[in-house]
This record gives sequence, structure tokens and C-alpha cells, in this order.
Amino acid sequence: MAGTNPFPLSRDELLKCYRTMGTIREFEDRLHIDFGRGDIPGFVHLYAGEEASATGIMSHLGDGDRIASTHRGHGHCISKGVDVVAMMKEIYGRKGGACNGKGGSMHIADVSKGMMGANGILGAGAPLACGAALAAKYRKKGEVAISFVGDGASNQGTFLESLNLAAVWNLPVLFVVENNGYAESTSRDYGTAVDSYVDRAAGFGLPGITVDGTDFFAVYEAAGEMIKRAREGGGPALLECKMVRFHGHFEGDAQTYRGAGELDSIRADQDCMKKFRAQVTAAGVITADEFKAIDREVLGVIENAVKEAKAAPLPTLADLTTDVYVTY
Amino acid sequence: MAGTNPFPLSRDELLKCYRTMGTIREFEDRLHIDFGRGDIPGFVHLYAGEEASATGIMSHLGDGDRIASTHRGHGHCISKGVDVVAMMKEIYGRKGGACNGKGGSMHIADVSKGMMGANGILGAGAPLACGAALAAKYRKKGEVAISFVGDGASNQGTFLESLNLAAVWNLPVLFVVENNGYAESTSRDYGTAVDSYVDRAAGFGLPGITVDGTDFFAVYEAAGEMIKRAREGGGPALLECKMVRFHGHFEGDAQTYRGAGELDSIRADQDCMKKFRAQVTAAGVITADEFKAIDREVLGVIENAVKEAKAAPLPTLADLTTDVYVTY
Amino acid sequence: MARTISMKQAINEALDQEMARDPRVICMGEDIVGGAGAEGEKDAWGGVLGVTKGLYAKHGDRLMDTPLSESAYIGAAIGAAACGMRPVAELMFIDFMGVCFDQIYNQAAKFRYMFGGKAETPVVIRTMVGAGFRAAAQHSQMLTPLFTHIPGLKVVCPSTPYDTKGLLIQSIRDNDPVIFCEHKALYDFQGEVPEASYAIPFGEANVVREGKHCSIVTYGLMVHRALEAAATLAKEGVEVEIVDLRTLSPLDMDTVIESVTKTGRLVCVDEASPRCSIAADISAQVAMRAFGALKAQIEMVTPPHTPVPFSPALEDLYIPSGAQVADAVRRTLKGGKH
Amino acid sequence: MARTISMKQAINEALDQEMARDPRVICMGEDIVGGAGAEGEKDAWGGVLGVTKGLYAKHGDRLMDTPLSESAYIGAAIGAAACGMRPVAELMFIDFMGVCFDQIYNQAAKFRYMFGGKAETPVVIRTMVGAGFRAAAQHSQMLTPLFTHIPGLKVVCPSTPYDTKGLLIQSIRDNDPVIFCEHKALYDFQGEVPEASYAIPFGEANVVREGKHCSIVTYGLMVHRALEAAATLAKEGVEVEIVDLRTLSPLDMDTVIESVTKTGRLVCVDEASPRCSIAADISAQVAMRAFGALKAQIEMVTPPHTPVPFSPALEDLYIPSGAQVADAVRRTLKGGKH
Ligand SMILES: Cc1ncc(C[n+]2csc(CCOP(=O)(O)OP(=O)(O)O)c2C)c(N)n1
Ligand SMILES: Cc1ncc(C[n+]2csc(CCOP(=O)(O)OP(=O)(O)O)c2C)c(N)n1
Ligand SMILES: [Mg+2]
Ligand SMILES: [Mg+2]
Repeated sequence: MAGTNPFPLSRDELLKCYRTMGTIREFEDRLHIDFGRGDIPGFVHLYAGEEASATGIMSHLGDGDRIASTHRGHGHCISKGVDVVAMMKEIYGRKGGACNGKGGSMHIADVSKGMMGANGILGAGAPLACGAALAAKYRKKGEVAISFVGDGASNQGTFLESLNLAAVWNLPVLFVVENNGYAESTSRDYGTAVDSYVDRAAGFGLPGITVDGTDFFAVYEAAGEMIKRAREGGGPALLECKMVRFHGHFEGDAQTYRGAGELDSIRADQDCMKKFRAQVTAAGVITADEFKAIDREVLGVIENAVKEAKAAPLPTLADLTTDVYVTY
Repeated sequence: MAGTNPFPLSRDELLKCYRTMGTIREFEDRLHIDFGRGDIPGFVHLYAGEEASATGIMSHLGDGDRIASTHRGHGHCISKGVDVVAMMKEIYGRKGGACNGKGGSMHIADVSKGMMGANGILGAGAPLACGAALAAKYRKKGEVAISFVGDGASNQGTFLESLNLAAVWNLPVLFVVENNGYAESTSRDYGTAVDSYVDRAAGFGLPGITVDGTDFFAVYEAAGEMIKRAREGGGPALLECKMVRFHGHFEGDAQTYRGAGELDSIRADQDCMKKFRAQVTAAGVITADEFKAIDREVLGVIENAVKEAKAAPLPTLADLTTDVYVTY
Repeated sequence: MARTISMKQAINEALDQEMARDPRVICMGEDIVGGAGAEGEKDAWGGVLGVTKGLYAKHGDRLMDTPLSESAYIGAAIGAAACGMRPVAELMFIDFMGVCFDQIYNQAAKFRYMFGGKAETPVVIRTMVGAGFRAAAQHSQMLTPLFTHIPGLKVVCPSTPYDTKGLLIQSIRDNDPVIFCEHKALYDFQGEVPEASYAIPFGEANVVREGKHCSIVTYGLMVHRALEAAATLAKEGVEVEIVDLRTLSPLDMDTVIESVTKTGRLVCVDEASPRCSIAADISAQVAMRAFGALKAQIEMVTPPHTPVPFSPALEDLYIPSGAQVADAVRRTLKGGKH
Repeated sequence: MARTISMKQAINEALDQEMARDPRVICMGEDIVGGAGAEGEKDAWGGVLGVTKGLYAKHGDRLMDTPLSESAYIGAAIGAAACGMRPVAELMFIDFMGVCFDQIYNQAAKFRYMFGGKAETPVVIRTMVGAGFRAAAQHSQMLTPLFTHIPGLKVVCPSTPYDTKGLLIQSIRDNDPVIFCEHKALYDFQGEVPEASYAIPFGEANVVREGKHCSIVTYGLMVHRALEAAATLAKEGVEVEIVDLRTLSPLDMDTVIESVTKTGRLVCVDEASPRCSIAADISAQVAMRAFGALKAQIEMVTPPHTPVPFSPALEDLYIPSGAQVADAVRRTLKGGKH
């Protein structure tokens, strides 16, 4: 019924979450095109299709809460509040980029926003998030930390050790396994020897939940509960988001490992943004036109980011050897 | 009833197993004394109190089966058939030692016996055992590999990754967690965030069993089943042996972390050799005098090993730089 | 018969021929086949840059995709090697050594010594090294010095398709653990390579250019930068001699010293970070063993002591250039004993 | 007021004083308290060799025992450092770096650069180095070159209780990641140490003995071997100058070069394996930057290119001795420009 809002978020919050997801989608789809054109250097891993996970989780966080991300980090950055212009400049290797062009796509960070960095090493973010959670524990302000990991990377020792450490120290940390079914070209079911991450979590004394990661509200609610629990001293937990990725592992991947029609069908049936729009318009809380307006707005934001990135100056020899140490 | 043998091993096999356990016990108790005297250099971790685990498991193995051991490796070596004189010489740092004096207590190996080495790095044996199992899979002779790990080391990423790998590749490997309640001075319950290793195994899709590791027959039967299954292509499994250690973590440890009377009580009530004798004499299969005869025999074996070790020559400068490479 | 093929193809061919020759050779790594457990194409990737593509069709299950667990599967390769196999494990980027180094330097490298000469561990770890891919700080490192430092390891880093094939075949046949470093920026580099199988012995540096004024000692991609410098300098009447080390451990110091004895001058070029580098190692050994032959200071050309930057504008400045090498040669030519 | 205390006590005191001074300082490691979850004594160990014993009584839960998971807890220390804490994590033996190196060299070391200068990671990793304990190949390594090679890390290795206290305090206050190497064979070494807190700046080598005939550059335990050699040589009328580097990164090359410029001769002594070692690094830099000052070949004294043997008979031969250092000095004194 139009007017009554059945969702756990206000109309404004819903709009904001949609804008975040839309920004991620447009950011990534644009990179896909520009990479294809040869404009963008290096390895680029796109988050398109997975937006509901980052956005649903990050809606619960403030700047004092920390996240440790993965190689597929753009969505985590955007939903944690990192400036998209600074991100785009970074990906273009420019001065004024989030890392002044020194990090690139795989290393975007903004510590002022609690974003501890995308990470080129699988599983490496988990101990860092434990450390952030440990710091939060000493600070006693109820802050939490989130560790993102892919289904493939969930088999890294670094990640597995962290599950145990978090439980032993009862840290306010949430481990989010973003299970998009593949690690590069290898299926999750080949590489991970357990059906449910809830069972893996249980092997480390952690509570776990599996949700449909393409359903924003499912992610939002499960994460909300777990984060609240962690803030209150209830300790770590693991959230598995089952999801899909729309582009290749990285740009340039022909994705021949996918089944016939797989990509079409996930784009048709498992598009988290489509689902969000459908749920929210059906409830009459936001109209299709309002969503379209946001889509247009976001298009402009990304268009502008690309323009600014291309116009930004390149770093020079003087930048090469700065920022290695605070003092040396 | 005297004469009928209720055990899954013949009288001769029982005598052999007791001799093995007794050899380990005497070997370790003797090292304890000689270390106290200052005769033995380096870090020495004794297996006394844990003999039923190594012996119960190794009874199922031949030379073609491989084991990867831990820092507490003497018991694994002896029950896998490594020569005790060569071991003793090694621990005394002599030529003619199992490793010609280059390895010492923490690195005794005998590849000809399928003993791939004690290991100074926690968790490091697990991938090696996976590799042995992989080789066995290619060789197709039904060989298996065993990976031993302590309760503390079971939290190493290397070990945890190996559980997953073994399951993914369906390797004929058995992971044995020797849970003696402590990692150095830290209790198992502090360091390991799950009550049962069966749950941890389940987190990697592995079947697991927990047994009383001070009960030789419990170990023997559980290991036998799991090893048979692995030989037949049934894949990896995990066996937790709950056990006790009689000496300190290493020689020199005052063990003040133990509760009052703890050491006395485990020596009184959880001595695997006492239990073995009681079970077997009660069934009338072997007499107390026969056991005593073995005890005496073993005493002589170790006495002789120490004598030979002390008489053996020390390595010299010419040995320092050999055996680094096969060719260089 | 020699044809012109790429370094990538040379690697593929070496693996193919050795797998055909010796049933104990097996390969494992992340996506070295690709498509495991998925519905689409099997052998979908053949490694992240397609180097092993096609081998699955010929050798089937002797190539294994792995979970993303380098400690476990590289350790398994080492364990299998200790049990009679000849595994070739791929560590996708050498930068990932930090999650599995223990298995390499405390296990594989030390077994033989710790076990008193009674173990053999014929494992090969193939891994991509070097910068130039705009892959940033965690996917562009050289790190050869870290492995060269470790007794018990052999370290190989070829500069041409010909050397690549011969050295990889030697690595597989070798009875010690070998770290085989493939420079990603050379994967498409073309060169003449015989079709037949051949092995290039370890510890034999290659004098890729003769000259009398100055020796340049280097390896991998930097051999090509040295050749650029040589071309420039030749126009100035300076003839440099270039020694391509090919294997960093064992190291052919005899050839280096012979060259320095002839030229009296030395420039060491290394793509690794400067401190405790291969460049430093060679320089130090020359300053110790052939000091008398030196007519002037030794020069080293390396990147700065910084991580590898992402921005192409910076990365191009980071990687030692032919011009920098030429400058170093000019500096040492200007130097001299006082 | 200065008293004579051991290096162990100096470490304990530095930690104690810094924990008292700055609430952001926390310590973590395996059994650094001891007895966690057990029924007996709390603070049962204070670290495997008792170095942190007693700190728990004073600082309570700011010292944390850890599960046996170095990647996780050292990574957590690094993460906490990036979030405003000043953690001191203990890696029991440097030999264990292989299971957690990624967190150190790809994370802590690179954050600042990769993030464009916007991150600080003030973490200290305390770790035991060196041979002499009959602890064999996996518990006796030096490995300082591996860390020194990495841009973004600072590497400290003191030789006396006085330096230990001052450098550890500096390490904790420093805003970059520091690898603090404690030589286990020096733990009981005694020396004068002020009770009051003080910091010794990084990058300042210490000339522990002045002399005019030859410079010996070294660090850690080897400083004492150099002093032995100096005493022997003094009887022969040879006065060596000994430079104790104290910090390997940053490195005080100015002091080294000043000394070599004075003496004209250099012997580098390193307990690390020879290839790509600290000895090689210093030698190479001198051969590049102060070649003109050298009157003879540089000599390096290191162990052989082998793992550390267990047998005391071999280990004593493995570790460079004062006699070997003296011989090297004699060799370079005999050498000279032709
Ligand atoms: C330690 C390490 N090993 C391997 C890689 C190479 N690599 C990068 S992404 C990737 C696949 C990751 O899969 P998953 O964790 O499922 O994340 P996804 O890419 O699906 O988001 C691999 C193997 C790496 N970056 N780090
Ligand atoms: C990677 C690594 N970390 C730490 C150590 C130091 N260490 C040696 S034994 C030990 C305790 C091991 O406990 P557990 O695994 O339970 O085996 P137990 O000693 O009880 O047999 C520790 C921490 C090590 N050898 N390797
Ligand atoms: Mg995935
Ligand atoms: Mg234990």
C-alpha cells in the first residue's frame, strides 16, 4: 500500500542505498567500457552485480567503523564513503587520486573513512580487520570492523587463522564471505570443501548465516543483527552472501568457464538492483521514475569523475620516492 | 578368560606395540634425565605420556606409508621404525646420527622408513603429508600419509589450508590432532575456538572422530578404520587424540601453569602404558611378568643407544658444507 | 629445428616435453587448467596469462587446479617431491611468496641438509616476477634476492625464450628445489627456440655481448635494458660486455670475474629493490675477489628503495631504463683510481 | 642512574616504560604472558625465554597471549597500528617469518606508499635472531637481509643492553613498521643501562672502537666477535675501527664511508647467510661510493651458504669467529692496489 513503508529503512535511506548501488554499478560498467578502450592500465576487478552486499552491510557503519577489503574493492570503497572522483583518479593513475596514483584499483584506501584498503593479496584483509576490531575494543566506543573475503580466498590460511583469533579474543569483527561462485575461472564448489560457510564458521566457534546476497534486504537485516551484536560485545560472526558477478574475473576475462546462457540468466534473474527496485516500487515507497532520476544523476556523477580523472595531472619523478616512510 | 584374545591384535602384535611404547617412554625419560645433567644440547620436546597415539596409529602403516611429524617427534619416529641408536646419536649431534648430527631432535627423519621429518615449524607437516598422499595417489599402491599436529598448531593457517586441500583433492591422508591440552604454557581451551575437532573437520567437509588418546585400543581402532577408508579411495579424515604430556613443553619448563596436583593425577590416571598393561593383563593375554621383561629389555636398548651415541664421533669442518644440494 | 616463438610458448613447450618424457612430472597451481567444477570450457584459462593453456588436453589430470591455498599446495608439491614425484607448482606472482614462504625456505630448501644428505626434493616453483604491467606494489616485485639468500634453493631467471626452455627443462630434471622466475614483461618476447628438447646447465652465465670497456652484469628483463644501453654507448665508441647470469643460485662468478678482469669496470643492473640485492651481491663479490682488476668504482643500477608504484607515469620511472644503465657506464668510465 | 643489567632486562624495561607512558602500546605474542586458560600460575612464562615476565602484573590485559597463528595476530597488530594503536607483536623466532611474511612486507611495509602517504603503521615486531643455541636450521637464522631488502620496513639489531633499551623505545615511538631483532645469544649479556627512559635515533651507527688500519662494519652478536678480533690484532700492532650499524634500515652509510675513508680498508662481518647479505650490501655500497678510498680488496666474513647445523661441533664452526674476522683483516691488510 502506497505510503506505508514495510522496510527497515526510511524512504530517504532507501534512496540513499539505491544511489550507492547505482553509483557502484555505473562506476564499474563505465570502467568496463573504458578498459576495453585501452584507457585504463593494470588489473581491474569489477564489483558489478554484487552491490547489495557492500551497500547492505555498509549502511550500518560510521566512519569510526573499519573495513578491510579485497582485490574487488570498488564497491566497498564507494559504499564506505570514499570519494568517487578520488577513486577514478586513482584508477587512472593520477595525482589527487585516493592514493595519489601510487596504489591503483587494487589498493584504493581512505583511512579517514575507515576504509583500510583494497588488497591484492587474498585473505590478507582478515587479520587487519581483527586488528581494527582490537583497537576498537581498547577504545571502547562500540566500533566494529568488517573483513570482506571472496569464496576462493576463504581457503587462505590467513583468513582461517583470523576466524580463530577473532573468536579467541572475542573481537567485534564480522567476516563477510562474498560468494560469487567463482575464484577466477574455478568454481566455488571445486575449491571450497564444504557446502555451507555456516559449517566452516562453526568449526571456529563462530555463529554464521547465509543470505541471498542479491537481496539487499536480506543482507541488510542479517548484517545489522550481527553488527549490533558485535557492538555490544557479543563477538565475531560470519556472513555468507551468495551472489553473482556480472563481468569477468578481471577485465579481459572471456569467461568461457561459464555455462551456456549463465551470464544472461544471472543478469536477468539475479540483478540485485532490479530486485531492489521491484521490491521497493511494489511496496509503493519509491516510484520507478524516482529510481530513473537517480540512475541519471549517477550517470552524471561518474561521467564527471572520468572527466576529472582524465584531466588530472600525472605524478612525476618527485613523487616516485616520497611516502615510503613517515621518517627515514 | 586366559587364552582367548579379545583384542584386534595378536599376542605378538600386542607385545610389539607394548615394546614400541616402552621404547618411546624409556627414550624420553632418559633424555629428560640426561638433559637435566647438561648432556644434551638444544630444544628437546618429549613425547612421554603420548605413546599410545603414535603406536596405535603407526601399527597400521608400512614403510611405503608416509608420516609428517612435529617438534615433538621422537615417538613418531620410533613407532615408524626409525633406529633408536641413530636417533640418539642425532640428538647428541654425532656423525652416524639419523641426520649425521645436522638436524637434531627437532629434525629427525628417515625417508627410507617413510618418516618425512620432525618439524620445527608448527603446522608445516600438513602440506607435506598432503604431498605424500598425492604421490601415493599417482603411484596407486594404496599407500597413505599421516599428518600429526598439536592442539596449538591446529590453529596454523598451513594446517587449516591443508584440510581443505586434502578434501578438494580427495587425498589418502589422515590428520591426527594430538591434543595434550597445552600449547607451551597456553591451554588448548584458550587458543582453539571450538570444543571439538570433529566440528572443525566438518568445516572442511572432513569426517572426524575424537578418541581417548591414552587408550591404545581406542586410537588403534579409530585410526585403523580411517586409514583403511583412505587406502580404498575414501579420502581424508581427522582424528583427535585427547592425551597428556608427562614432561614440560620442552626440557627446562617448570610447568607452573598446571593446576595443583595435575601432573600427579595424569601420571596416576592417564598413563597410556599403565592402561594398556591393565587391559591386556586383565584379559589374561599377557602377564605382568612378560611386560616387565619387555621393560627391562627396553631399558637395555636405550642404555646401549646412549652409550653408542656418546661414543660416536662428532662431525667436523668437512661436514659443515656438504649436503646442502644434490649438485651445485 | 628452431622456430621463433614467445617465452610463454617456450615455457609451455618445456612443460609439455618434460611431462611426456617423465611420468613423475605433475603440474599444479591456481587456474593452470581453469574451469574446474564449472559448467563451461575445461582448460578455460591455462593459467592467469594463458601460459599452460593446452597442456590439459595432452596430459589430463597430471595438471591440477588448486584451491587458493599456496601454503597447502606448494607444500604438497614439496612433499610429493620428497616422495619421488617431480612436481612443478605455480606460484602465480612471486609477490604471493609471503603466504607460503615457510614451505619453500624452511622445508624444501633445508630438507637435504637437516636430514643429513638423505633427502631429495626435486620441486620446481614457477612464478611471475617483475614490473611493467601496471599491477602495482603487490603484483610487480622482483624478490629474487630473498630466494637467492636462502641456502638450499636454486634460483633461475631467464631473459630469452631459448634460455627459458632450456633452463626450465633443467629445472625439472634437477634434483634440488628450483625457483623459476618468469618475467611477465617478457612473456611475449620472441626468439629462436629449437623444437627438440634440451637442457641448459645451471651456473653458466651467458656473455650476450662482448666488449672491452665495461662489464654489465644482469639478468632477466634488465638484460634487454643493458642491450639498449650497449647500442647507445656503441655510438659513443664505448663497447660494453654484457653478462646474463641466467641462474642467480648457483652463480657463475667465474664468468663475471673473467669479464671484469678484461674490462676493469663493472655495472650491476638489477630490477630488484636495491638493499641486499643481486646487484649488491655481485658487486660485493667482485670487490672482494677481483678488486685488483677494478679500474674504477662499481656502479649499481636498481629501482629506488620504494614499493612499485601503480601509475604508469611512475612505474616507467621506477624500472631501470637503458638510459640509466648507459649513464652508470659513463660514470664508471669517468671514475678511476686516484 | 645506570646499573648493569642484561639485554633481556633492557627489553623488559623498555616495554614497561613505554606501556606506562603511552596507553596505546599493547603487546601480543605466543606465551608472552603464559598460562592462559590454564589452572596454574598466570604469567607462567613471560615469553619462551622469560623476556616479558612480570609485565602482566603491571599492565594486565594490555599484554595478550595469542593462538599459534602468526599471520592472524601479527596482521592484527598491523591492523591495530593502522587504527591508532602502537602494538608490539612478538614473532618468537625470526625463522617463523615464513608463515606470516605477507602481513609484514606486503601489508605493513607498503601501506604508506600504496595509500599515497595517507597511512601510518607504527607497529613493532620483536623477534629472536641468530645461532648459538643448538636450535638447528629452523630456529637459528639471522634473516635480517630479507627484511632489509623490503622498502617500507625499518630493521634494528642491537648489540648491547644500552642500545637495546634505547632502540626499542625508539622503535615503539617510531611511526613506521619496525622489525626489532634480538639476538638470543646476547639475552644474558650484561651492560650499563640508565634507569630513565631514553631513545636512540635510527640511522646512527656507533663507532664502538676507533682504529686506523682497517674498518670492520657489523651488527648484533658479530660486534662482539669483531671486538675479539680487535683485541687479537691490537697485539699485532693492528688497530681496527669497528662500526656497529645498530639499524640496518635506515642505514648510516655516512659513518661507514667516513671510517673507510680514514682506514682505507673494509671487512664486513655478518651472521646472515652470505648471498645478498648485509655484508654484501655494505661492501657494494662502499665499492660504489667510496672506491677511491679503498686501498685493498673488501673482505666479507659470513657463515657458509648452508642452513644452520644442529651439532654444537658444527654450529661453532658455522658462526663467524673472532679468529675468522682477524684473518679477514689480515688478508685485506696484505692486499693492495697493484
Ligand atoms: C595470495 C594470493 N593468491 C592468489 C592471488 C591471485 N588471485 C587474485 S583474485 C583471485 C580469485 C579470488 O577469488 P574469490 O576470493 O572468490 O574472489 P572474487 O574474485 O570472486 O571476488 C586469485 C586467485 C592473489 N591475489 N593472492
Ligand atoms: C610457526 C611456529 N610458531 C611458533 C612456534 C613455537 N612453538 C613450538 S612448539 C609450540 C607449542 C605447540 O603446541 P601444540 O601444537 O599443542 O603441540 P605440543 O607442544 O603440545 O605437542 C610453539 C608455540 C613454532 N615452532 N612454529
Ligand atoms: Mg569468488
Ligand atoms: Mg599441545
